[in-house]
Amino acid sequence: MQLDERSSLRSALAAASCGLLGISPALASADTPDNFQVDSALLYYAEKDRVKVAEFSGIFTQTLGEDETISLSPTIDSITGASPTGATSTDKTQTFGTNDTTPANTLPVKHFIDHRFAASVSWQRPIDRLTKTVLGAEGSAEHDYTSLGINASIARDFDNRLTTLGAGASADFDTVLPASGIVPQGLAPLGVSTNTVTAFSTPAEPVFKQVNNGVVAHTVTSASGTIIGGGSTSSGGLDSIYIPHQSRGKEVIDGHIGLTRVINRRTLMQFNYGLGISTGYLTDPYKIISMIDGTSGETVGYITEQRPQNRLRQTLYWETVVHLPEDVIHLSYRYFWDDWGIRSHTVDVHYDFELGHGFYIEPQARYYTQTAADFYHHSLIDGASLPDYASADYRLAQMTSYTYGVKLAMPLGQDGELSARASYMKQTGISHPADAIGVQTTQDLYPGLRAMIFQIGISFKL
Amino acid sequence: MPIGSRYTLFLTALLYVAVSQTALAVDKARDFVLPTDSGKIELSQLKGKVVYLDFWASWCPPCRKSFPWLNEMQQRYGQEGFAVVAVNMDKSHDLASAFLRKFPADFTVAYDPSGNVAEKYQVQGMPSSFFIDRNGRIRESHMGFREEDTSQLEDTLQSLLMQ
Amino acid sequence: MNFEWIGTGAYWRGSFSAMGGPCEILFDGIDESLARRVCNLARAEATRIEHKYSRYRDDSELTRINHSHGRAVTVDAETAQLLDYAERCYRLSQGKFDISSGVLRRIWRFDGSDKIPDAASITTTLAHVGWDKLLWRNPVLILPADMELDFGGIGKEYAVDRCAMLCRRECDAGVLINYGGDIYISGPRRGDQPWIIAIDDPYATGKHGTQTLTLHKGGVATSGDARRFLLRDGIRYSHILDPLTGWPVRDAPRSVTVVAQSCLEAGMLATFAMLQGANAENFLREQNVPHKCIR
Amino acid sequence: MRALFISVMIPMLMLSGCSTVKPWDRDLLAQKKMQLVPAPLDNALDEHIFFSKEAASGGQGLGGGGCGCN
Repeated sequence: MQLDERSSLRSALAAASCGLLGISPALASADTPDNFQVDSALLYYAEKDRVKVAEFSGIFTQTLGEDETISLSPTIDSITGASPTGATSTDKTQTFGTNDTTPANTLPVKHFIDHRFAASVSWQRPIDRLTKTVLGAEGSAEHDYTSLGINASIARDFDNRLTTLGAGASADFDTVLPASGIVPQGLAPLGVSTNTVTAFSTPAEPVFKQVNNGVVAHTVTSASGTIIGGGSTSSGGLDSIYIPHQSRGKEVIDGHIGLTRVINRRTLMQFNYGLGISTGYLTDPYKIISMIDGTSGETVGYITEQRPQNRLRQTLYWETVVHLPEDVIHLSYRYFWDDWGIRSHTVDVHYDFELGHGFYIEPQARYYTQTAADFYHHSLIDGASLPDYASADYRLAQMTSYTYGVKLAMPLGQDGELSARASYMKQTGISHPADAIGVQTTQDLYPGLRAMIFQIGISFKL
Repeated sequence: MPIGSRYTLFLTALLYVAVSQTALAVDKARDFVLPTDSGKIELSQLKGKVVYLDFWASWCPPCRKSFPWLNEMQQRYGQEGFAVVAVNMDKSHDLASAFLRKFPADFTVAYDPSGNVAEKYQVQGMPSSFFIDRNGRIRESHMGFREEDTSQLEDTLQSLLMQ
Repeated sequence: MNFEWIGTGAYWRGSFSAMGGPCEILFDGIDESLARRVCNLARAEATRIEHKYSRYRDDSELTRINHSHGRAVTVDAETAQLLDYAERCYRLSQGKFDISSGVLRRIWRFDGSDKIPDAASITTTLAHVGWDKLLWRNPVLILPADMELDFGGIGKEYAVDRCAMLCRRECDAGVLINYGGDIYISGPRRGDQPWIIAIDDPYATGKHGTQTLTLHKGGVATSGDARRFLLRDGIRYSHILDPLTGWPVRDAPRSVTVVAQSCLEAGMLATFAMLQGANAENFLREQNVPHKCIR
Repeated sequence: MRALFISVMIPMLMLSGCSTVKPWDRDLLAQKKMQLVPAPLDNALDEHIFFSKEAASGGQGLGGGGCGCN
């Protein structure tokens, strides 16, 4: 035994003897610490005079083993404000039911409050050194919409990890429960009369209440038009009949294949092809369409919208990441087309100015444009034959959207990050379409949208 | 080590069966000279020792995980003629030294920023490790580093030390 | 088992034979029934360990390992801990303490005669000695066919410490455990008085040695045994064998007694000292443990 | 027109002759901000806004490899 390490030998021997007898001296545990990654953010989205959304979202990831992680992502939204009903503004006041009127030259909107709770779980696991799989499930619930879904994907590296081929699929089963309790008949007129559904009450107040003192809110007809219940609002009216909340189902199946390729030491590229099929109730129960007089362009009535029962969507997506001498640029292009006649281009660029020591500024810009759906109409001519499908929802109109923003980030501890982001989004469409008639030419038939988005985020490892 | 005794054949066969990674044809390890933090190192100087040649970089997470194990092996088998040579591939030296401050290495660290030695050994992935026996022949190579591989690696190490 | 009150020493004493020799447990400061019950428990534990790791019993765990003919053997947690400990001592002693060196006793007979084995038989036997020749990966052990393990250097001390833990758990009296010279004192006698231990004097075997040791708590172990040696051409070969050379350690002291935290640690330090041969005294001074070398 | 579009794009990439990047030359690619989706949470929040304000959706499949590590 080397003479110089004698005293350490005794302590080593003492430790060994204690070890054997189970009286182990405190030993620092050498195994790798379980690491638990937290990403969370608060976002505030505010449209001018329209919808405001406050959202909290987080991704909590626990490492289970070599390349194996499980992550849980909860999201809570609260949405308030006014959303366009689909009716166009006109030069007269418009009434949509008791104490629900819109002044002249103003866009008819519907005020509402909604809360959404969503959560998704995702489990990533390697099959072998080169292949990893991700299995996931998600669910979300609002007072008038619930959704449950599962997804799975697999990715395999080739050519010494220079190339990755991936494929994935997801299936979602959604249920639409209109606040009015009634799923409106598509393209059906909605006037103020006893035998049809009168105007929609605000979601917070269901059309029909089962109450013992016989209070009945509105006269209600079933989809086939027969009167189901009704009566006076005061003492001792008919017994109220409670109609179970009507709902409709919707299935969304999505699949994608992708190729990721290292182009050179500084450049990485990805190509994805995506295919999606939605079937079932795709209509928005709250949207209506203005019926106008063929000559004067005056609004004479409204009907509910009706969209096709299925939709086939396809996307081609290309993204590249390039590491410049200091900075990093992310550039992506997406081409979207579907069998509703919508063609869309999206270009998105993030430029990451490295300031050193983990600080960076990231200006972001996004250009989006889409053509209108075949069945989009800003309004319909009263008396003309109704098309099979029609909707006045701005989201289906021809539209262009610009988004500019900047993200600032600073390091937090070992691998954490504090970040703040602000961006401005502007949507513009055709305010004065060629087919506007009479009075409509004086109205803005596509008011568009302006929104500010503020986000603060924090991420760290435990 | 008595050659040919029933025991050696039995043990070596067992180890080769248990260890499943790609074993290079048993060929001579190419010699090289590389700078270290204290002078130079030449592979042929280590003749007679069992060498664990490891190519790593500071930016590669599995490499980071291998350091505690490499330290332990160097400590446990050092006196029996075992040497870890960890070849760092970082482009800049101070990236490597920043790493080594956080994850100290009790073994020899050599620097090959241009990648010539990695080229000679046809390194296919990071980290890559080569077991070189006492007479300088590559007996096994291994790509990647996973916790569950360590017992196999130690078995290979013990069997090479016995030869 | 014999259980009696020792008036002169004023303590209860249980005596039995185990671990291949005389064993005794002394209790001070508790009543007879508790002392007797704890003594029985300790005796059962000592017997269990002896049966499990005895070379002479066909059904022992050690025999199962020694007759595994090179097949991989999975051992239980206790055996695994003992093997880990043996490996640790092998490394700390640079191979001098090796539990696979037991086979050397086939060719060495320490009966005071002058029969020294010839070099050839030493070399062939050495071929079957060496911890590095077996493969120990907890809990699997592969012992080559013609090799044997022997817990001689650890077994008895381990039993003493295990029984001491058992006594501490069962009662908080001062207990002294003495298995054939390997001793552990779990606590002082009544009134915080130390235990007094006589050290066997190899020159006057059997008579009470003049040397005594007083101790409140700790382990005491003695290595070296006056009765087992060889004498040839004036050279006295002690029964401690160096597994690297296959020969007895030259100029080793007749006996070494060490005091340490546990009996295991004391025993191992005493064995390491003996393996140092002429250098035993320096080694023990370096470790700064209370010790006694008799040459 | 669609089929043509796809068939042109994929081979064009292959011809662009990307040099094989040695495993030890992937230091830049290993950085977090070089991932295709460096900030998954920001991405999810944006996708949610655009999904509810536009007709088109989807496109981003899944993260890609590119790290030389094993």
